[in-house]
Amino acid sequence: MKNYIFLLLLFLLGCQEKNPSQGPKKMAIVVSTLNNPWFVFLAENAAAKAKELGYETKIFDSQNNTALESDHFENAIVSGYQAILFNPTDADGSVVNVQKAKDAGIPVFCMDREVNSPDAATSQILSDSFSGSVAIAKFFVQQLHKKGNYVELLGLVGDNNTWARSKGFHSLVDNYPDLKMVAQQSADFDRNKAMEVMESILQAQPNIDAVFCGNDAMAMGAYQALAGAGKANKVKVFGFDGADDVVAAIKDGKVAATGMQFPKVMAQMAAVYADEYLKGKRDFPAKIPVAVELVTKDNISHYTAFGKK
Amino acid sequence: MNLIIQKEKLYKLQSLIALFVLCIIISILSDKFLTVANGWNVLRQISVNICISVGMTLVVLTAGIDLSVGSILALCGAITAGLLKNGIEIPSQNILISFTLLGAIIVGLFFGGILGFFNGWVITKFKVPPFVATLAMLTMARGLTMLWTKGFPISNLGAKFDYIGTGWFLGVPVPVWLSIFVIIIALILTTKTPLGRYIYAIGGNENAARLSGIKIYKIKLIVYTLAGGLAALGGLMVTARLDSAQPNAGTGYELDAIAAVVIGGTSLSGGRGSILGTVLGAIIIGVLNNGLVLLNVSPFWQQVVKGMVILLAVIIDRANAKND
Amino acid sequence: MNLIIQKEKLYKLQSLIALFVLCIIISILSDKFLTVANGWNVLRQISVNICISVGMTLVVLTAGIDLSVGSILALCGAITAGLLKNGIEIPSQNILISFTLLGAIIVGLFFGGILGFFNGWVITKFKVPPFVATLAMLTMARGLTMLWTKGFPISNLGAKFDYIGTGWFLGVPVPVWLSIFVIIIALILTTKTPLGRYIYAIGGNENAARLSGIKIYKIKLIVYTLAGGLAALGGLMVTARLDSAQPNAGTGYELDAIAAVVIGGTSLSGGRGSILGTVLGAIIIGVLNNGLVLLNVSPFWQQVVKGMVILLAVIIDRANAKND
Amino acid sequence: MTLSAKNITKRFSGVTALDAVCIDLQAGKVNAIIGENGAGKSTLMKILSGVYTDYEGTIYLHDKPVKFTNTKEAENAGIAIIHQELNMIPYLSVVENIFLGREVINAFGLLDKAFMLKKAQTLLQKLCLNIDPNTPVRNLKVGQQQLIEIAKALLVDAKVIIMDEPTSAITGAEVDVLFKIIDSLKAEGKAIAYISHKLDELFKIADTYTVLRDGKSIESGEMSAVTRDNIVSKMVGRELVIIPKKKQDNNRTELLRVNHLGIKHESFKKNDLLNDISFVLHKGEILGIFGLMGAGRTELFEAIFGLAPRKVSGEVLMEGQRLHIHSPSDAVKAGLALVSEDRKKDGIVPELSVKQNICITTLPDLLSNGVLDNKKENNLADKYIQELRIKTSSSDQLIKNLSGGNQQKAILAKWLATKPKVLLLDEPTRGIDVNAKAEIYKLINQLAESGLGIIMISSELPEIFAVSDRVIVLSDGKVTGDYAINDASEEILLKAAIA
Ligand SMILES: Nc1ncnc2c1ncn2[C@@H]1O[C@H](COP(=O)(O)OP(=O)(O)OP(=O)(O)O)[C@@H](O)[C@H]1O
Ligand SMILES: Nc1ncnc2c1ncn2[C@@H]1O[C@H](COP(=O)(O)OP(=O)(O)OP(=O)(O)O)[C@@H](O)[C@H]1O
Ligand SMILES: O[C@@H]1[C@H](O)[C@H](O)CO[C@H]1O
Ligand SMILES: [Mg+2]
Ligand SMILES: [Mg+2]
Repeated sequence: MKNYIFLLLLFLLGCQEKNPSQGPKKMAIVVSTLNNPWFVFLAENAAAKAKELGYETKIFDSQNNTALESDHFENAIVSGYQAILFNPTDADGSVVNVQKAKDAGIPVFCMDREVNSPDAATSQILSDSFSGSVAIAKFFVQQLHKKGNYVELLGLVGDNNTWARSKGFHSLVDNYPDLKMVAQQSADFDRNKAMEVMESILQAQPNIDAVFCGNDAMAMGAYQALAGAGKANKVKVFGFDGADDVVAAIKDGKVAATGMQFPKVMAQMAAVYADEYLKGKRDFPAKIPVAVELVTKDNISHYTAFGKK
Repeated sequence: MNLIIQKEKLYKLQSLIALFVLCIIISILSDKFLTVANGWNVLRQISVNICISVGMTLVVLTAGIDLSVGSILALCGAITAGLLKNGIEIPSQNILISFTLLGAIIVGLFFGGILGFFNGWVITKFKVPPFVATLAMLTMARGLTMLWTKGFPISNLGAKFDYIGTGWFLGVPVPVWLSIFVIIIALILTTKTPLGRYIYAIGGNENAARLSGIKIYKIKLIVYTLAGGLAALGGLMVTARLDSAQPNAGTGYELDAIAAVVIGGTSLSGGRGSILGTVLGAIIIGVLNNGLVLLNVSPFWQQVVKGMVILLAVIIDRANAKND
Repeated sequence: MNLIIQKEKLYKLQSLIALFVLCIIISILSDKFLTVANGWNVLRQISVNICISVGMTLVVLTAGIDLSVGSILALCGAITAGLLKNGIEIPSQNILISFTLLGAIIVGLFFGGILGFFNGWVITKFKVPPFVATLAMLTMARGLTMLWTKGFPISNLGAKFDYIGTGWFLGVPVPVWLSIFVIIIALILTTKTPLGRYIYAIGGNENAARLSGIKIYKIKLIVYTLAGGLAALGGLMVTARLDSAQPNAGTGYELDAIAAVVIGGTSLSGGRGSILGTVLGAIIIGVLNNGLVLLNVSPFWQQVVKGMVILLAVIIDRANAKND
Repeated sequence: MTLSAKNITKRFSGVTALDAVCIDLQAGKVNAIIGENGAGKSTLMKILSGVYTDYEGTIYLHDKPVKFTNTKEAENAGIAIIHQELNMIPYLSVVENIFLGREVINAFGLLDKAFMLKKAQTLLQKLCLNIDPNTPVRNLKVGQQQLIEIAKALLVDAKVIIMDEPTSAITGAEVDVLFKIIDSLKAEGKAIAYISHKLDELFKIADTYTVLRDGKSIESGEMSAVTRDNIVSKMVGRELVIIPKKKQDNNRTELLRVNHLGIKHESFKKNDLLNDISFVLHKGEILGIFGLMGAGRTELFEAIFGLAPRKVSGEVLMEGQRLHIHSPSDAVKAGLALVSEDRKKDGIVPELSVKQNICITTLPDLLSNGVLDNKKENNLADKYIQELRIKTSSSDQLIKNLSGGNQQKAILAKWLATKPKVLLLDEPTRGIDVNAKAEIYKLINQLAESGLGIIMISSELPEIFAVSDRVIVLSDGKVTGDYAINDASEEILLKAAIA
């Protein structure tokens, strides 16, 4: 036993501060999850841009867990990253993490999602999910001629984008009493789950006119369930994201509309800002909203997956 | 199936009571439940879980567990989809190997078997507890899936392939045929072959089985390989249904499979249980998921209700098991 | 700690070897690893897992398992946060009960104990296998969390509360103090009290323990209650650290906790293992997570490497275990 | 020589279980392997049958050296073994257990269940075992399971058959059946190694003997050339002191009274497991309970000890007070102690040390300042290790590493530590060597003298006569005899047992 205690002491004593070595310039990219292609795309674009600007990069996957995100921030701070390009897991839960970086003198640039703090982040480049959903809702109302039965598929119920989108949508649609939501279920942003849930909903609600989905993966799943039930032509599907599957589906008239987000734009902007910051610039706009654009069959020719052509 | 003789095992089918109660309650609350269309719907939806759960049953009967099935499902689905869509490129040689449908499917299934075999190898060779060995595989296979797909889905795999997931044959959905096939093979294996007998024996008393000259490591290798292969089959079915291999497919499926196994009366300490019980367990879970959506239970309440029903199903099952 | 006498259990600490190898490799590859700041990082990061894993160790020693710890963590964190922030409103009476810091904390911890007690009750009273009972609780507690939070985080809980997660006391982070406290209590409990001995006895041979006059159900109730309470403590720490209760906090934590327990040499079939082993297991996992980040391993590869290292750690551990 | 083993040495961590042991087994002969608990008998047999593969020395089979790497190889070479410990798969049926590892398959590679069933029925008939071959073995009594173990060994066409305490759980008629079978095996020219602590059996069945002591082979010879006392002194290495039974006084006060105790069988078609059992146990009295296998003796204990609470009728009184026992912990509190019949299943906690097993019943008494006091634990354990002469390398040794007999003593110790008023012993000397047996008898007598009431189930008549003051006979769940020991004879008891 004595040996073990000795070794343990050795380990603890070994923890001595070494001089922070003057290594290469490094940027950390912390994203809420990589378990979803949208965020992979965001992270990779941020990394690519940073690399182009001469930085070493590393992508941290928070796995939708603010506590793990917290670990990542601590580890990033300790290992000498000069800036953090950040896709927060949660608007509130991520504040302390950003604050921690700020206190350590490391600038944080938020991408896509915001943190609820006016000054913790150096700048926030945000996808406006709420307004985007309002835009989709407008089109939705118009397509259904203010009347009909619809289904809503929510994302992960503990996720703030889920609610930003749902609230944006309902803020408009709920003003039309003849638009009736006959089922509201969660499909966890997941294509397979969306298909299975939709299949079951179709048994209970054979007469629906539209499905509003919190993201495009769910929109594709819902579409497949409808197609399997022979109802694809009758029921309009609305998504959110602008993923390649859905862009193609809109072209083919399978999906009615999606809210196009611009992950590449946001990621690149964040990387450029961070670079400028490190070169001495200090005045950045606290918030830069990046509009979510309504994409339908009419304007699809201007768009490609996750962005404009 | 000479079940009449196997009275001993029949009492496991007590979960039938739970299933009936469930069905009656749901059909009182919703007139859409007891329809042919919904019946197929439920059966098609559970077919993936049945494939996985059957493999899981074999593993659990040996007193093991396999947490890696969900990840193996994702990886193998992605492998088949990738091969089908892009083949393998060897850039240095400027060669592109493309795959036929059958070729890609076989490679996918084979890979599932390999991963399962690796589980079994680690468990038998290094005496790593199955929980840990397959937990490690859960992580590794998920990582490999991400590496193979680069985090993006592989879609548009062609109607022929999609037939596995969406087709109908003789009025029955193809995935249902596949799961029936899996069930029958597994039934024969567990009740009619020495291998099946050994699986029960190992779970019942590994020491005694060893002393009877049974090659424990061999049986376990086979069982984990089968579990891996069946997870891969599940992966093909999911991928074909969605016409897309999702990198995060199958997340959490291991828990659904284990739930089916246990609700079906198979003991997690091994040696006791049956394939038919597991099938019943999977049906109970499927009916429950379906019912909650049919009744439009709010997503918040769904989890609470689901947990309670699983608990009740098992309590009813245990209360009715005369033996024990 | 009279560990010297307990030679029997020493061989479990073989995982120290795995830990050392790991530390040496990482510190060769990264000069950031062996720094004071990083040391505190690692310790603070594992403190939640330590709380949960200690409870899990007790459960596993009785040959049980607790899959619900992650959900209980989330629910109890949310309960304390909610009470602290909003109190309880009884609209019909137009009453608002508000809570003091201590009150809210006690209610949160108490609730964790209650949920754990419920697990134990279902397991002992209805003979539901622990895997199923706690799987059901995993689902139910998550649902209750969603209902309580309505899916939204509860934030801005005040500096006093946050001290539990972010404060320093005598140069050591508060969560580290808390986990040290938990470890010491658990060490005393397992090695120095009848309760601890009974826990081992039940896991080793439940029949023999019952015949020896041990009240199995009582011990199990206590153990699951403790596991629930410790998960709640973990929940307070996570919530305080983030100044925010996240509805989906703790997802998957049960697997990390079980991994720590098993890497630490505790047998999942019960009766064998130790708290110190678990602590080592948790440190190994923490160091690994930290190291993978410091070494700039890409996130996809991280999962692959993590799986492999867990496997290797357990293999080294098993190879060195002289007994057995 | 069919089989001969030369200079076999086997070490476990710390223990040399076998030290250059030699043994010969001849065709058509039964060789008795004799030795105290822990002498190394089972270890040697496990080496011969391929269970342990890492040992020194050489085994010759038909004069050719062999080295088995697993049990299958040994079996294929013609060596069958009945292990001392039961090796059953509890949830598999009797047939399935008998054919485990040697299943018969048909042309399609599927199990030929009909054939196996028929074959199993023949075997069971041969063993006079009247049970349904499709019953799961966990529903069988220990004794019946032991017969199944014998059936397993008979299934193999072996040249060498090793029987490690095949009769530890069976009695009378079953033993006679076994001996008949052994006779016919001998006639077929098989070589048989036979281990038993029931010395009388050895004189009936064995041709030659080999004595092991402390892992060494002490002597071999013809059985006809030795007497019981010779053998015992060779085993023990010294003369055995037989303790004369103390005559007890007559002013007896009532301790335990059992009134109209009954247990209903779960399926109402069958007879009650126990039916209207009444008796009285006095202070300082040793009450023997005799009966054939399945007579309901174990059930009686279970009913008293709170192990079958819901189905029990009748009442139990301790010192005139009615007891309300719903669980073993109630029973322990009431001053009862039960040494159960299956020590592996119900007795030991294998992963705990000898000390921890001994102390498990009295932990609340071993505290100082609210925590367990190591010194107190050590004192308690050491006291009983000495008193009962438990053979263990230290009190910290895991109990699973002890020989069966020593495990039994440790279990006895854990109950004595509770200072019970009434001690229930279910086959307390099963698998225990003569010397240890004598010690246990002495102990039982001492305990009785100190005022304890003792009820002892035994299937061995000599044991009943050696210790009891009074004997009750059970048959089919009913009391069929109640005698003072001086009024009883073997004939009377056996007659009552089959009544
Ligand atoms: N796995 C093991 N590890 C350590 N020691 C062991 C092990 N198995 C047996 N021993 C020791 O080896 C010795 C011989 O044991 P064995 O079981 O062969 O005795 P035995 O003669 O069969 O006794 P019994 O009559 O009680 O069955 C004993 O001292 C025992 O404690
Ligand atoms: N688990 C069981 N299932 C069905 N019947 C049982 C079970 N256990 C015991 N029995 C029956 O109960 C009766 C009494 O059994 P009990 O164990 O009391 O006998 P016993 O006299 O102690 O015999 P033994 O000497 O073998 O221990 C027997 O007829 C037996 O077949
Ligand atoms: O924008 C992203 C994607 O739409 C994803 O599908 C769900 O989470 C959102 O934050
Ligand atoms: Mg022996
Ligand atoms: Mg008995």
